[in-house]
Amino acid sequence: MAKLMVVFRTAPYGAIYSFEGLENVLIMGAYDQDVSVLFIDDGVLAIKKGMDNSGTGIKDFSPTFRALEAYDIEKIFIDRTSMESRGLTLEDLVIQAEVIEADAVEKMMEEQKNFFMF
Amino acid sequence: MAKLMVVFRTAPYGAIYSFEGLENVLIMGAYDQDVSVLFIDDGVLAIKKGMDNSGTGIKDFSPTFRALEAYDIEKIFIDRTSMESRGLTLEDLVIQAEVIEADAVEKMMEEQKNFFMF
Amino acid sequence: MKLGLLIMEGPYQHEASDSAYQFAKAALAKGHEILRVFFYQDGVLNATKLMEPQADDRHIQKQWSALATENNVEFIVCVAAAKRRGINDTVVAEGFKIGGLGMLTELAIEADRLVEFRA
Amino acid sequence: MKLGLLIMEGPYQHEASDSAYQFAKAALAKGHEILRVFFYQDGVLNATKLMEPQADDRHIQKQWSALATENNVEFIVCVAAAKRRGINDTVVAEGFKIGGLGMLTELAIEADRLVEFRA
Amino acid sequence: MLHLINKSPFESMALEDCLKYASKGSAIMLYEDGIYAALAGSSLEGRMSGVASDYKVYVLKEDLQLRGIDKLIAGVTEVDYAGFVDLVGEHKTASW
Amino acid sequence: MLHLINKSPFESMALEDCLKYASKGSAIMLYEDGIYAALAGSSLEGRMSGVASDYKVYVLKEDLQLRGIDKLIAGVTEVDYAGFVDLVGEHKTASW
Repeated sequence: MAKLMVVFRTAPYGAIYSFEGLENVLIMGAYDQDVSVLFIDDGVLAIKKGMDNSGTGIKDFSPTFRALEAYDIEKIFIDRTSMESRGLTLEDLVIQAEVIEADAVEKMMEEQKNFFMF
Repeated sequence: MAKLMVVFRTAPYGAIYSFEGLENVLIMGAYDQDVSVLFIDDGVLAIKKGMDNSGTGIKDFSPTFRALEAYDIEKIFIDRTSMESRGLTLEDLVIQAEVIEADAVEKMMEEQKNFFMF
Repeated sequence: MKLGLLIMEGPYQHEASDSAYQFAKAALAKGHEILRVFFYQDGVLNATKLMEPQADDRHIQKQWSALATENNVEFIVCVAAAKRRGINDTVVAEGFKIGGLGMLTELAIEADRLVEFRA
Repeated sequence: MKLGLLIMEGPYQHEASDSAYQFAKAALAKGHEILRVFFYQDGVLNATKLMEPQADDRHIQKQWSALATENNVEFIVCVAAAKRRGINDTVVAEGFKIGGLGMLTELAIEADRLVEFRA
Repeated sequence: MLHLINKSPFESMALEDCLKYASKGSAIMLYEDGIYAALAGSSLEGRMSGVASDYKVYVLKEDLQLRGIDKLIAGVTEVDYAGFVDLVGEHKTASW
Repeated sequence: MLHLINKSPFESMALEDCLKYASKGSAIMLYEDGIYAALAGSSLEGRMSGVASDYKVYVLKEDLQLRGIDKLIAGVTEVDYAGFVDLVGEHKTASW
């Protein structure tokens, strides 16, 4: 079982990185590997509650994030400073995430066999 | 004769904005309008001397900037702070440009019938 | 007012094309005239009829094509930008026409406002 | 080492695809193995054979196709990303194959290093 | 002048670049990822409150909703696409 | 760890974001528009000199040449694509 990680670091919708990154996470869930997901920088905005696409027709991927658990993706981490500097708390998020400090991020990357950044 | 302007504000090569922006300037030169060109922010890097594409094969568009005069594009401006904060002087540039101050930029935009930002 | 729109990014990758579409709809609803929508840079990728998004997502090319034909708005895809990105007459969808970059200058001369949608 | 490359941007618009190509050439010259090049997001646009850049510019698709066939490297274009951007079997060039996103996970499992080229 | 900002202020200098040139009283329209500049409670709130008092700052409602952002700093005005079109009618526009 | 930075430091926060997480001594590879972080005489020179003493900073020769940049701040190491490949062989890589 390989340790693999997906890092979300860009804001949602303005660019497709987080949406297609999420599609990648779902597929990884089917491979029975040790998968982690990490939200840093603007990536924390991708799991904000209350998204409503009725004004734009752009696909809302919040429900898919909520489905991560069903895909056995349970190691979900969020960087504290990224979250706090954007005025968010854990209660603002559509999924449960474990808060980590900035100095744990690089270590977590080092531990993986490989990782992706979206 | 309409006043039209092309503003270059992104670094060259990393993205194609400045290259295709330059193609647009050349075409505008054929329409006998009052055309200005303005370099601000990272756009000033697009007219740096000494570009050499031998290591990458990416098309070097320096010679095309040098040809602007031949297309009757003679109103060329550069923002002083953008140039200085990138350690550049007028001697570092492949074309002659008139230095303007930051507070002239918006005024220059307002004077145009329309303008482009690349 | 007489509007010109300039679309500089491809579909799905960036929101620019969605924003431009919503803006165009709102402008038409208010009775403004759109003289031309010009697709430049990666914007030319909006014109391909080979696009097949997932069923639950918007179809960006079809949205644009419907807007062009229903409102009789001219859509020009820059030939030079299109060629280097693999867009030609064999894939261009209804409502879009390939044209020269000069049509962007002409738009800037004629439009009261030129609005640029980019990343 | 066994390398995997992930290309996330289209040709010409961003330097990412050029950088990946130069990196791939340098890696092969040093005797490293490239297990797979995976084209995702706008990276799928590198695969179209309809690309026709100006004569004095590099032809990004042909460069890639030559690298794939001469070195027998597998190039996979993500089917989901490709469909929404108008890339399908009718336009995919020599050396590229359309494949599932699972092949990216497999690459991450097998490669010693996965290098991502993006904007 | 109407300055259009569509990039996250946490990631891009586009807004700060624009402010170097924009004269006080000019209009700034935040849309796409640019709307995050109007987020209440962020580390940029102090800076952005100053901006909102020096400039007319608008933020696009549809892009706020899409991103689930409902708490805005004081002094910014929400507009929808119809309002965006009106603003363009009133000003020349620069896309940063 | 090798951190890959390909965005201009005058326009993007990518390098500063990366530095929030990178431990001192980690390697940073500047390429594409990222090479401008190594530009001597710029307003970022002071900041970048500090970075170059805390981290191993590499800059891609081919991208420097392409952009006509030849004056670099002290403490950064020029490498070509072959050197870039070697660095990837020595470290896991993160693309910012």
